[in-house]
Amino acid sequence: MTTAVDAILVGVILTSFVLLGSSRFGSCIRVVALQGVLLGVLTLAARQDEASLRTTLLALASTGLKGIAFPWLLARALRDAEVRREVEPLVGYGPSVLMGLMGLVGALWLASRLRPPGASVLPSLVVPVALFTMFAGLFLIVGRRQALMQVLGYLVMENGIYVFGVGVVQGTPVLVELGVLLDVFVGVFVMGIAMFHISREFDHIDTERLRALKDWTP
Amino acid sequence: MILALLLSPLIAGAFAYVLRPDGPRRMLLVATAVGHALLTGATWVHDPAPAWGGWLALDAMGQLILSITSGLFLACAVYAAGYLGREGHGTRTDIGEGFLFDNAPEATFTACLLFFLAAMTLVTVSQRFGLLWVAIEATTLVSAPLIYFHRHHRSLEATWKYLLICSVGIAIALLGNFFLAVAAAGGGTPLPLVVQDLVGGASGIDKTWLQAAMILFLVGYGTKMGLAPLHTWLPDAHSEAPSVVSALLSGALLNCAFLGILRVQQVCAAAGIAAFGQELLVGFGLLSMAVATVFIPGQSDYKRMLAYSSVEHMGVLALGVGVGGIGTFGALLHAVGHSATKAMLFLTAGNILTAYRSKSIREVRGVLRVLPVTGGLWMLGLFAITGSPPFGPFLSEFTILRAMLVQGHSAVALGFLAMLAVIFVGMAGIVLEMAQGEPGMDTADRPRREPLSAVMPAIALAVVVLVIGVYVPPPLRSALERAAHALD
Amino acid sequence: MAILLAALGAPLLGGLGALLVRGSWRWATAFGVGGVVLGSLVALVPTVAALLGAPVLALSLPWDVPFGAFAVGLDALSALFVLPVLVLSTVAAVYGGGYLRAHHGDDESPGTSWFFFGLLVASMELVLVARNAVLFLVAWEIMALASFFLVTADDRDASVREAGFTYLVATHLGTAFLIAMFVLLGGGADPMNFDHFPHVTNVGAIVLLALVGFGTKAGFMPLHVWLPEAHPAAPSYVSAVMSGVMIKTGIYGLVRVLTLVGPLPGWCGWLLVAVGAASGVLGILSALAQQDVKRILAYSSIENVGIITLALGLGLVGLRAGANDVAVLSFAAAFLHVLNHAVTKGLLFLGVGAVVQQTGTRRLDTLGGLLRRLPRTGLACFVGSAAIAGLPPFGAFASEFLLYVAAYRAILALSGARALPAAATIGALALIGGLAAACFAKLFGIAFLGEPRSEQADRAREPGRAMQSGVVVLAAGCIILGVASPLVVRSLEPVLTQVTALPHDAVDGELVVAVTALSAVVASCVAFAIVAGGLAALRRRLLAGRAVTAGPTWDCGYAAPSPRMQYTGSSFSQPLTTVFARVLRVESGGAAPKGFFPARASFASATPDVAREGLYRPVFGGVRRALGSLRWLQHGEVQLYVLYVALTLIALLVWKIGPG
Amino acid sequence: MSALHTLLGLALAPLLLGVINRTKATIGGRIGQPLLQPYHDLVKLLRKGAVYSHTTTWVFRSGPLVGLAAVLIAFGLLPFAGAPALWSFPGDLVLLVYLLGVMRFVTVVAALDTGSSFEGMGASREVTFAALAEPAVLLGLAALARTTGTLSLSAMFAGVTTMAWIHAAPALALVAAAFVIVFLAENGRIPIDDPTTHLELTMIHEVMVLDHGGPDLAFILYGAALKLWLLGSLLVGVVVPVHTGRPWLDTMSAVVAMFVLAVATGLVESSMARLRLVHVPQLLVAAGVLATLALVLVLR
Repeated sequence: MTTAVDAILVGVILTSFVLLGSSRFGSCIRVVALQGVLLGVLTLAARQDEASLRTTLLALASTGLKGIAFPWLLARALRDAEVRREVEPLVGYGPSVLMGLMGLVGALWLASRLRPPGASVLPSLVVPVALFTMFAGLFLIVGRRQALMQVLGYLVMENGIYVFGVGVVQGTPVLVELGVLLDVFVGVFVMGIAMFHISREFDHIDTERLRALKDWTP
Repeated sequence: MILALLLSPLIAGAFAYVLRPDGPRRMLLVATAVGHALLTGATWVHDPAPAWGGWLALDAMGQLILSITSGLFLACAVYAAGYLGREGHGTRTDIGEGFLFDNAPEATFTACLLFFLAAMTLVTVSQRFGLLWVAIEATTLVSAPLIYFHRHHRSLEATWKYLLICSVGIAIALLGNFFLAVAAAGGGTPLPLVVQDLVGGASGIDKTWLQAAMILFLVGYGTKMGLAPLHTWLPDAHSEAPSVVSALLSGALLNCAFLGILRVQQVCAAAGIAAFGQELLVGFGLLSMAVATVFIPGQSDYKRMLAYSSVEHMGVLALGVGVGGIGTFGALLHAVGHSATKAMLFLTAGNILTAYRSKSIREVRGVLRVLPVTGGLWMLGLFAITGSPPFGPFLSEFTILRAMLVQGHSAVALGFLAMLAVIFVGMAGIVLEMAQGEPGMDTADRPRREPLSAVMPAIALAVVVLVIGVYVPPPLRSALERAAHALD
Repeated sequence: MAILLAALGAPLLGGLGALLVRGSWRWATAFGVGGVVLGSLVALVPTVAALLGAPVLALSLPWDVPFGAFAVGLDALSALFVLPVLVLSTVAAVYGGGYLRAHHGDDESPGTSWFFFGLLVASMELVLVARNAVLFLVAWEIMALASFFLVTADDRDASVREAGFTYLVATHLGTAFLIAMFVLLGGGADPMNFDHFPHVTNVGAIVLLALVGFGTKAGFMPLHVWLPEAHPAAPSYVSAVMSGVMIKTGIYGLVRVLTLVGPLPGWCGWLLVAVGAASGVLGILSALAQQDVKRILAYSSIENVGIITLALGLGLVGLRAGANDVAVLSFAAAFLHVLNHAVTKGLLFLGVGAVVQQTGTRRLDTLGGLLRRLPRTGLACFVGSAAIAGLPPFGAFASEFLLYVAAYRAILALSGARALPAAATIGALALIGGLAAACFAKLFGIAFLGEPRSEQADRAREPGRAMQSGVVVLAAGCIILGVASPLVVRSLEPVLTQVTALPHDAVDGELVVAVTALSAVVASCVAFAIVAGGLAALRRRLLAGRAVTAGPTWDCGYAAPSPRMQYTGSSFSQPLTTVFARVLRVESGGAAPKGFFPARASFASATPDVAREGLYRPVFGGVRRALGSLRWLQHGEVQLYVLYVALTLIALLVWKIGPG
Repeated sequence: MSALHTLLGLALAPLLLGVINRTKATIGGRIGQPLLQPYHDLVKLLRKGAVYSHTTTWVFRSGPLVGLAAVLIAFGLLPFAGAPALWSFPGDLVLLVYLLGVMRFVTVVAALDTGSSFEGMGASREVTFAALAEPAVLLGLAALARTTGTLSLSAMFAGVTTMAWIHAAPALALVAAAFVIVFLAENGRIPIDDPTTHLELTMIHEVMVLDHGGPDLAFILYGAALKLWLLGSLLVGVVVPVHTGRPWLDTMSAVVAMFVLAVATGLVESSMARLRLVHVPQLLVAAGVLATLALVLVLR
């Protein structure tokens, strides 16, 4: 049981590293889709009771959203935006991966500080992976120029949280979880729209040029 | 009754979206606002019954924020009805750079306004943390189109920043929810993540995880509330959104995020680690005031100035709760005073903007002569927002200061006063420069008269500010005390 | 007490009425003036009674604000400061009726001005009777805001806006200090009524905060910067009230707080003496160096506040040293000077205001020969100038005389270092006296005597009857306060007992000394008048039947002397300003005449405020630069904004959770 | 006795001027004017009519009257030869100083009333030096008050005895020195001012009264003489503490001392040159410093 979970978690880590290192939008989107699918599987694997309707429902929803809907949406946005396919990074790929490693170490260290409280047993890897994935997502947002990559980063971050959610939290009723998924969905949707507008407004989705509003002129 | 509060704006919003003719839609907007306000008023008469098995309930804290939101929304709805009428349809030239742009469809705008109200109401009534989170995220999503009402690149940029930064924050807050769940499971049997249950079974909550959760919530909701250094989206969004939206963001939305933080702090207090959250709040408070101190003096855009002043006052709220004791009471009172004042200022700023067609302070002179009422309110707002007697914010800031010195935070008090002083100098310089003197524009293109719908809401808010400055009604006071009591 | 509330309400309602009927000129004025006058008339009797020691009128109503209560009381100390408010506000209101009329004809209604004037008067009275910290602060700030709007009444003028801003900033920062002071003073009291205040330990901090907070309003050096800006900018009837009574609320607050806190540390008296001496000497020196008539008066107000502070400080020293005579005489001098300065400075501002209005200029060096053109106003201003210079037989001399006597008694009573404040008092007071005489000889002599130096000075005429009446009444007041000074001092007994907290008969005994001395002074002055009259009669008899002819002024052989050859104000004060050049920093420049047949030469000199230029400008500039250097934080890069969030999160987690 | 002293002063004051002028003449090797010349001048002036400038107002005309009246009242407060003054009360020293202040004020405004630049110049110098001289007087009197332990001039000067000198010689000496400077400055004598020159630019007191004539000028001259006597007797009161029980002896010694002072003044005037105006303030400040020093000495 836990071995399966751990395996999936390792998969999540790997996908995150791939994202940090990859240089083309297309591949990024595909990797994110893969990560989504992994999470769907995780939802089932991490359950501590036998497969209830709840978990299966959740698994389906998450796979559907994270694995299919978002990638499709983003791919469309990418197509509409007709941008060059390279991810002009603010921080190079090598350094990015390096940062990723540091992030992983930090996540492990921080997780070691957070002893899980008495009763709830949780797979050893869950907390560090969740934190790491979150940091990776944040790093993608900070370290990449295009709005698209930032949406992807946001998704990865969301995934990390989701990992924590399914891995640790059992008590939360399905309604909230679905609400969560829905919100993420709408969030990404709205961001997609915004991205669309940006591309139409500036014929690029390079947020570095979104700098008209500031209180400082060097 | 709670469901009515929730559903009325929701349904009205849906109608507004499909309603074609402008007139009825604006009527619908105002009518809904009135109805909502009346319902909110009714909650003061007798407490509403909890709904959904205690997921939705109205405690003192929620009632306070709900009343602020609802009252503000009423004023803004009236203003918006007139504003939309004056905006009209069709392509217009940008006041800043002179390019052409359209407005978002008015139906969408109105609908989003009403959804916004619904979401904020949900924030105030939801007792369940997950639901609270959903509600706050919802406010972000429905307010984004409001900011992007004027469809040009600056407002788009503002919207993008707002979306991205707030979503990141919200995501962090979600993790906070999960951490809270873990902490709640500390006692063996997992507690449901409902405020009352957590407060009830606080003894069993795991401290470390609760602290971690507090940090995550603080950073997450703090982003939304505009605490420095998480405030960065705020000046852009407030300066680019239509003034009426800025008023709602500053006056209502920030309080909702604040409520989120208060809920967690409530649990922390029950679990006996109130000091932990308070320490962080004091830090964020001082930092926020410092940021305002940096950016208000010498500011060149008066709407940005107001935005930074919001950052400052969010800092004051954080400080008030942070020092605890009577300070919590002061902070809640300050929330009321600040919301009314700031909304009034933004609506006034909107009038100035429409008259002078410029957000640059340098190009606005002699408002008192061009728009007597607006100018008067503008100066009154200055004195109110900077905490001069006899206006509301004075009492609250006085209370907070007193709490600081009584609790022995002399250094904090010193910094508090010093930064307030610098901010006053900065703001007074700007506001007087704008209000007084000889207007640059020639009398020909001065507006003939100030439309009622543009000044009445601001006047009403000004009256509120003045009244709570000289008289805190006993019911309000008791509500404040109950809410403050929940936090220590 | 109801009568006092009525007194507070009348100016307010009058002002509101004026605001409502702002359309009609006559009605607005009627409401505005009527309200103030009515209020003063109502309050006059109870105030005088309270001053003479009638039982304290007190009232305390619940007030639904945190720590608040509507607690007011009229004791002797309050009454002492309320009385001049009543008198001066009435006179100023009547004067203002004429002033506003003449100032901007019918085009602009005076409704707003009257509203704020009523507000100012009411708030001043409320400040003086408030017995609750919150109420006091509210009244204090309303007073500041009302006066601010009165100062900036003519905001089309950039200099007026500048002055208003300076005033606003100064008063607001001062209030911040007061808020902190009251919070410390209030301890845990709720409501924060003055009589609930607990015994405080950190008296030193409280006194310093009060000194700064109230000193900003009163105009202590170097907190005075707003006075020389705001007083010239304000309409004259407002300047009169602000300078005559409003700045005294600062003195009142200081005294009130000193009576509220427990036993004072020894350095308080010394500090007050130092502050007073500095304000007095620097104030009158700066006044001497000015060329704007109203700035001269403003600086002279700083000087007089300095004299009052000097007296208070010496009183504290006396109390501390157990020299009751010194204490009683000093405080008597201080309180007497409060009354005297209110009347005298009010008179001067109203008189000079008439001149400014008639000539349309405030530059002293463009005036001249006005005594022939405004005989009544001129006579009144002569009285005012002689009085403010502290010359007998006018009121101000009585108070300075008392202070001298107190200081000399301290010299006799105390020895060693403890007598140094007294020595300082004598030295400072003597210097101030001489400089004040010089300053006001200049003001009166250059403005009213000689030949007019400009067209508009030549065209000036007496102002309307309302304005004249105000000036004349106050001039009479100066003389009465001088001649009746023994009575006035006698009537200060209750307030002195209250402030010094000495036994009743002790105060009485010490006052007898003052009264006898002052009576002797008055007697001498009467003799003086008689002798002068006799000499006048003698000269009339001598000149009877002899040739009394008129000719040109002796011009030492110059052909065709012109008015521009007269000595100007700046040249008159030049020797003194050069003697004190080190502290005054006079800036002068121009083109000296060159060659055998010099082309037109020029010379100009100005004396900017030392504290403003040397202290505040640099400090404010530095703060602004420091803050400006942090603006890069808001650089507009959304990724980095997200980075802020991430870093904050990580930092907090590592800091708080890391240690485990 | 007091009344007689006052009359003596009123009568002999102009003679002091005569003595000074005569001394200067003698030193200068001239016969000089008769001793009683000042009296002749006064009488002559009192007989004359008056010329008033068009510019002037009542201020100009009341100047001489008020000035003379002020100094007369001050005379009433002046103790002479250890005997009390006509009337006295604690603190009368302040009144005395301020009466002289009144005299100065009215003279100055009268000068300004003429609108002549010369008189304006004189007025400005007069107020400058007076402002600097006043602290010296009042602080010196404070030192005297401390040594004698009283607050009224009469008691003070009765208290300055040989015993007092024995106890507080240095302080009294300093006070005396300060008073000498003040005496010279206030009476417009060399080295501060030159009463005999007629180059207006250099004069202080004389130039202020250029426009006065007839009885007014007489009043002014007489007032100046009285002021000379007044300040002189203050100085003498400190320096010559002859208090034998016998009034006549005291009076005689004091009067003699006054004329010795006059002669001394004459000697100073004929042996020294006028200081440059810019140095006068330094001299007066020095006087103030001396007085302060005296006060500090007696205070410890």
